[in-house]
Amino acid sequence: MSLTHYLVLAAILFTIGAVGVLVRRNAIVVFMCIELMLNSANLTLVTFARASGTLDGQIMAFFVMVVAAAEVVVGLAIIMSLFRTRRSASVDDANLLKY
Amino acid sequence: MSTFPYLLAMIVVPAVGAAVVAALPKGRDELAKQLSLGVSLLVLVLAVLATVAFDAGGERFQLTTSVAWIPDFGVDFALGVDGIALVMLLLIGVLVPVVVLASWRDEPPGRRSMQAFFAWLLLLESLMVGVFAATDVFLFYVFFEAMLVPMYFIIGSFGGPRRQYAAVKFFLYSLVGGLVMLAAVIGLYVVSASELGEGTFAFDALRQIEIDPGVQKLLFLGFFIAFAIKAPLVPFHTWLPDSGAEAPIGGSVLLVGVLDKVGTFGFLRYCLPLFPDASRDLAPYVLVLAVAGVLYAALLAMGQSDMKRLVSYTSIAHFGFIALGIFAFTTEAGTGAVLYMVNHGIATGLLFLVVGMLIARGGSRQVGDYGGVARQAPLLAGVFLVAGLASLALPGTNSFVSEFLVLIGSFPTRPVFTVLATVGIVLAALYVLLLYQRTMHGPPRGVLLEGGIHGGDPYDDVPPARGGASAATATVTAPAPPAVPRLRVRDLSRRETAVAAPMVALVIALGVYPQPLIELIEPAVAATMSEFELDPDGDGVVPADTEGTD
Amino acid sequence: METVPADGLIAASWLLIALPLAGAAVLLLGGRRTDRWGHLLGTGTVVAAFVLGLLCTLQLDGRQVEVGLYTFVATGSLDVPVGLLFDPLSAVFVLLITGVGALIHVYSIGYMAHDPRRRRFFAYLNLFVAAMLLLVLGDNYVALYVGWEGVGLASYLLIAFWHERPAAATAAKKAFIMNRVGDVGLALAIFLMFAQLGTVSYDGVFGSVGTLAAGTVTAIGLLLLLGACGKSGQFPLQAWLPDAMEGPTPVSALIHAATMVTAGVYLIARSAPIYDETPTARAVVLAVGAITLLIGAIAGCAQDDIKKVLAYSTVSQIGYMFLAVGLGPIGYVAGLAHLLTHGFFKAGLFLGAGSVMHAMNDQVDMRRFGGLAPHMKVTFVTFGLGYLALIGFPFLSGFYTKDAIIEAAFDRGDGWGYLLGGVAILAAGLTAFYMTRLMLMTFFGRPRWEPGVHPHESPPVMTAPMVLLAVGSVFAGFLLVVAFPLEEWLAPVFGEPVEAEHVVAPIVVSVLVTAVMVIGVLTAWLFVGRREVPAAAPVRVSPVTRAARRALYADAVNESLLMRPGQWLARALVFVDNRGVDGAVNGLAASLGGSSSRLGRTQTGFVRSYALSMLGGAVVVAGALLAVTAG
Amino acid sequence: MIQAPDLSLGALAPLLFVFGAACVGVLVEAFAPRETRHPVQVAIALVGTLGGLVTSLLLAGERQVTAGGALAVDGAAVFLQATIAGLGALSILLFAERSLDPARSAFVAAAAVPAGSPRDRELMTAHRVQTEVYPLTMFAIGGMMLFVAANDLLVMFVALEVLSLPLYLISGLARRRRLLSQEAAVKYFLLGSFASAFFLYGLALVYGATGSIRLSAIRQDAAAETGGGVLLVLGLALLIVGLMFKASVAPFHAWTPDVYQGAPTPVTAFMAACTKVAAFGAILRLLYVAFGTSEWTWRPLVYGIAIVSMVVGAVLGLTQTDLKRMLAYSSIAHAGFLLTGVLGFGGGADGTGSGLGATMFYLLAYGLATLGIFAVLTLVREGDGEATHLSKWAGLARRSPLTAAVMALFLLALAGIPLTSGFTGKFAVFRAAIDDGAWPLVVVALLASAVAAFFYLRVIVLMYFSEPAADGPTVGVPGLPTTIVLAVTVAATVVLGVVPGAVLDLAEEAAIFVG
Repeated sequence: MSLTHYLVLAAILFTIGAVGVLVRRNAIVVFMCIELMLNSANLTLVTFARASGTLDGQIMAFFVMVVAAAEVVVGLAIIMSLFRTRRSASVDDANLLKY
Repeated sequence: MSTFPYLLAMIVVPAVGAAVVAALPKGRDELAKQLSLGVSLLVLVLAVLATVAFDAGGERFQLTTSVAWIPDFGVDFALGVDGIALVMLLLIGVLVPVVVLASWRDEPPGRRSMQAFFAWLLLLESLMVGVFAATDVFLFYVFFEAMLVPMYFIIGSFGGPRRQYAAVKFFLYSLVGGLVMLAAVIGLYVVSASELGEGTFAFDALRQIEIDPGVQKLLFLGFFIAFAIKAPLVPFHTWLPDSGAEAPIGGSVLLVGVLDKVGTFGFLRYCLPLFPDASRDLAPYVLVLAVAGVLYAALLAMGQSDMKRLVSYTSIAHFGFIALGIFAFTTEAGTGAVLYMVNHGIATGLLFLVVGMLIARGGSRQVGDYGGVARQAPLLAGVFLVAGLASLALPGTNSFVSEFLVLIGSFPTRPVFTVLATVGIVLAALYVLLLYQRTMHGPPRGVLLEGGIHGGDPYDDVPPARGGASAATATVTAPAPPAVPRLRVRDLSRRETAVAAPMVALVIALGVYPQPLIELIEPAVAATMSEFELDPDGDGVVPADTEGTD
Repeated sequence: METVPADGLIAASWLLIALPLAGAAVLLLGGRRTDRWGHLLGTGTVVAAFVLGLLCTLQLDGRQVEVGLYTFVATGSLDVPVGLLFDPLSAVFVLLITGVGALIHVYSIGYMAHDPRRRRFFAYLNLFVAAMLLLVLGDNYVALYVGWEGVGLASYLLIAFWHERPAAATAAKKAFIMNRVGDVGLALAIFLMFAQLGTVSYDGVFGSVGTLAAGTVTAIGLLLLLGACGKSGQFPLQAWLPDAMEGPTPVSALIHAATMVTAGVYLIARSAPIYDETPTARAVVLAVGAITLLIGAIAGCAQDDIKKVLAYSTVSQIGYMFLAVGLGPIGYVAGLAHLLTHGFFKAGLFLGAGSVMHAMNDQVDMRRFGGLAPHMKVTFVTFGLGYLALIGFPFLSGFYTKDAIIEAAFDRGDGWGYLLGGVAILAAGLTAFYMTRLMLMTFFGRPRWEPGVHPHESPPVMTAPMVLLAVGSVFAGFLLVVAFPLEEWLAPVFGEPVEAEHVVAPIVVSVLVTAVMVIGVLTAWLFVGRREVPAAAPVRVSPVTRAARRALYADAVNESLLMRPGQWLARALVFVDNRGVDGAVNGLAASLGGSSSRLGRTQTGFVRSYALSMLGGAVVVAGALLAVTAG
Repeated sequence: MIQAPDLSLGALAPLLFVFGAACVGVLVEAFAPRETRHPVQVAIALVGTLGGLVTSLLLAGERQVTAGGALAVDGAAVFLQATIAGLGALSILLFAERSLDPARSAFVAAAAVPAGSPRDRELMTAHRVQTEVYPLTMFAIGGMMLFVAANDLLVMFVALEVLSLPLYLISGLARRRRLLSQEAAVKYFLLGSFASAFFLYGLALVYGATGSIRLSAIRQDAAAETGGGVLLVLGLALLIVGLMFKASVAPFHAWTPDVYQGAPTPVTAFMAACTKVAAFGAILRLLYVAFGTSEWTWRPLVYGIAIVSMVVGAVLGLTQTDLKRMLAYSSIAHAGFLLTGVLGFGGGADGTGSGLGATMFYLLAYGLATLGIFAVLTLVREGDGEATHLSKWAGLARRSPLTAAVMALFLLALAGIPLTSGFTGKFAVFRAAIDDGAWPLVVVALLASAVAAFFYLRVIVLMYFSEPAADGPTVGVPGLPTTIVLAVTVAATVVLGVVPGAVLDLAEEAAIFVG
């Protein structure tokens, strides 16, 4: 199967992630969807790396993973603090700030 | 030509004065007043000296000083005056001390201190001088906009009941105009950059470059809209009645006396020389606005019940005359227009001042709250009458000369518009005499009687039609025994007399012997108009006609 | 005939204007300090001016002398000097103004003696004299215009002298406004001259007026006429003059009878070279004069206010003068002669009326007079002489001058001539009627006085001027027409007198006029003299009378055609300006605010909707970029 | 055999300074005793930022690509780094203010304690202060400085995260109104990472299209295949989305008002000033260096975005009643104005148009004014929190004229009234745009700024023309740090308005991209 399939798959994953962000309420899940988007980007990178026969893509993927990990740390911290005050992780509950 | 930088001094002195007055410790109002009076008088002296140093026959711009300011934009801090600007500086020099003296006893709303007022006043004076003295378009623009701030605070902090609304309206109107003009200013700069290699804002340089007509129209509009809002031409005028009515009297005087003249000054100084073709092509439309303003505003003035609003509307009518004089493209009319700017500043200034004195007595701005004042305060009435006659341009007063010049100068090139505008002098007589009769003549009424205020419908106090005839047969021809009013209106105090006297003197003096001013003004105007008078076609009399008739 | 530079006393003729002006300035600025001697100063200046004027006139001997003063306005191609032109025409007017003016000042000393504001009264009178002299002495149309509006101002101030009374204030305003309407015409005429000839001086204009297109000249002529109508209370601008009687009587005598209202005649006579070029305009002048003299005469017949009768009589007499100057060269002198004699007897009549009112506690309603002759002999006699002069009693001044005009009218020869002459004669009859009516109601019959009225003769300071004027009204006509013919004096201005071949023999005209006059007198006696005059004006009267009482509805017309619509328009425009123009701006602001809060709703506070907006944005961006790149 | 990439430490000095300070800060946080931490942390942070400022100033005129071509140390980079470092230093000072809040710090004592819990309430009054905010901020600043110097997309991405993650955290650290603060943090975090996901995917696509992520390489490639492949276009689009989000440009602005309002005011100031600078630095570099060739037609897009942003910001600002929120919308509008400057780059290879310099000057002026105005906001307090509701400001001029005057100055500057820095900036960018023939855009911009002027004016009206309310707010006496900030920003606002020549020169000379 050709590289295009990987790209398409990645695109689909990205889309799923984006849609997930839009439709899911639970902050954790939303966040996971975002991670999914990041990883779809990773997949794309690796694919292209393979295509161009250079390693840059893979290397970048590693960078991205690290960054994603950092993001997880920060994100969970924030979401936890929110959860502990409100006893709920629903992003829809957090809308004191509007208009 | 002297080396002393008069113009710079005239900008710096009041600015410093403002800083000092503002810095004074609280409760030193008296000192603040005296200081402001001193500073403004000093500026007057400087203005006079500058006039002495100015050589009417010499080159266009004199007393010039110039230092590079923002080299990246090719902006210089360049000052210089021609006759047109110089007379405006003189006007400023005269008006500000008068205003200071007139505001001496004002009671600011909400226990504010008058210190701030006088500080803003002096700052305003400094900026106004800058506007007229700038020979660099960017510098002009900066002063043009900065000028809003002090006036904004003067209206907003020290004005009447609806001052907030008026202040914001004033600021936004002017700001919109200013911003549109900013676009044109930048555009002008860009054009100059493409024409001269590197961009400049120097007026003299910009005057030289040939601009493509299409571009000219755009740039012209940019400047024109700003100026048409400043010197309100119908339909950009509605901010003036509010501001003029709500501002403290001193503010109103400077607003219509000087601030708004920046607009007409701009027409003459920037629109015509920089965009001659556009000016020529668009003149008919401008003239329609101008003449419409003359008639429309005069009629509106008749319909006003608020004296300050009424005076504001009369100013709008007068600005129509000025615009007519400028866009008639003849030296006579142009000179008349510039003279008009000065005279209107004095005449309407005086009118505002005396109306203010009346309001200070009656505590109401409604025409209907007054009546028969003349009997109790003949001096006040006399000054009122002089101011009124000046604003209806009676021969012997200063305004006559300018209005006559504008009309006689416009007639050859723009007959239709001139005839229409001439009808305006009847309307002028109407609104002035109506106001005078309702407030000064007749039996004591309104605040003079019950000492209370009642809102007056503009027509509730019109004597019945044919009142003259019928009443004459009925009543006897001797002074009716005057009703004894409970509330007596004082005549002018010594201070108020000191305020009015110089203005009245100017009204008469400039009405009898205007030539010196004219000689000061004419060269600059002639230089501006030369471009237009030279062109062969009868200067679009035909479009004038077509425009005039519709 | 070219002008020569001033020499001798005439070089100082600017003092003629300066003296009264200075008087006015002192009295106005001097304040109460001048109360005690103010009236004396005021009178003194005018007397001095009269003497000076007399001397200058004696030095004149038919020259046209110009007195250059200073440059008023000079810019571009416009050059307006302040200069005086002292020629036979202006000399005549100077004498009339200062002479009658001086007498009336003297009279006012007595008349205004008890008025707390007498000083200001004299100040205004002086101001008027100065302005009027500038009007007749100026050597260019702008100077004339300045004086023109100056006398308008003085008239405004004096009519409104008792401004506590709304009637007076309104009358003053009405006078000023209607004058301003005329002034527009005068101003436009000046603009037209400048635009076409590049000059506004009499010399320049008259010199080159021949080069103009007929249409242009006619336009100038008509515009000048409009100005003249405004100032002289001629149709259609006559309505202000009767109301102007609200002013103190001396004012009515000086301004609204003897001098100011005749300025229109002066203007047309002065502009003779222009009218010589345009028969059309001249014909209109004729028409105006004829119409006005009828209107005035008719209205005069039905008034009960003694001053209004005289006012309408003035309107009608000035109509005669317009008729005369409208006739052209043959009429100028006649018109001016009538102007002068009229100045005498009409001033005399007004002073007499003032004296009567003085005696009757300022009553003006003739129905409350009656039988005054024995009580105030001097007044009766002087008034009577003035009356006879006015109705054209043989060999009194009116007789000479009025006949001259009527003859001139006939001398046109054509049908119009007969028509005009006929009208003039008819009006002469009416004049006789209403004046006789006045005499009978005032001096004869049974007293119908208000209770508590004790008529008494006025003090000498008032009667003296009346006497002098009476003398004038008796002999002036003879002097001006027969003894020292005015036409020779004015020859330098209007050219040598032409001996017109008379269509109708003068003697016939005289007889005719006299006959009509007698008829008028008799009719008056039949209607008024024989029966009792009701103390209140009868209500049930013929429509003719009603129309006459309301001066043929002139006010009603002005009111319904101009005043009401004007007020309505002003109201409407105020609405438009607030709701429309200003409303548009405020509406824009409001709509911005509205859209702001509506857009603000999109800021829901829900993360997911924010994300959606971002995603949408991203899609749009990508799409747009693709589109741009592809296209 | 691998040889180490070239690495000129000199050129990296500013970054090293800041990141070094950040790391030391972490260590201090770990080892220093609590009571000594605050002064020490502040000292370290200041040393770091000021060091960064000084070194970057020393680097002025530097033109080189270093770190194996990953970083471009050029005029623009240095200028923006200096700007960020300077603004950062001022922000640090705002953080360090201790005399305004009764509890001596604007930051929560223990972020981990649930808001509203008993423990939280007792901590609320305790004078305990938390100091991890300083190292976090230093990392953010470092990230920003890296962001503007990044010469390849990966570094840009990493820098983006390095600057964002600390921001997410510190915007949740408010001592008062913690619920709002936490909510702000969550929103900012979720949307922020959402945006960076877009950026990353864009990166991947560009990599795929050009085989490289080095901006210069992309440039050649983009120039080579005229019109660019769909991949490249999509990539660019997504990259733009990611960056515009950070710059809070409409339609990617939705987070801005909420976060500005919820975050602790000093943090808001920091975000509003520095993030804007960093984001626009990156935008400029990406668009000019990678896609600056004339084939690239992103201009119509930016044109449109600019209009949308200006209009949305100006119009939505009209009806705001909360000052911080109002300033958020104002910052959206200003993002639009900045984009007009971005458009004025004359299509030159290295931004020969005056746009680059103008935009950088605008960024500096805007950053200073914004910092200043938020600093004023921290002064006006009611109860223990800040009185950010508009109505509270009525008649402030009578209660404390100086505060009102300073506020008025900043408002006029934001409104772009002449003789203030705001006007000079506006003039510069508008001139650049018109130079490039974008005058219709400028007219829109001017009208938008007229609308915006209305809500700035409204504050002045309230402060000066209204009578003070009975239960008005108290105006705290600023401690030394805030005083310094105010002094500097006021001075800068006036100087940049009256005699901007020198700084304009600086910006013009610095308007160079290498790579």
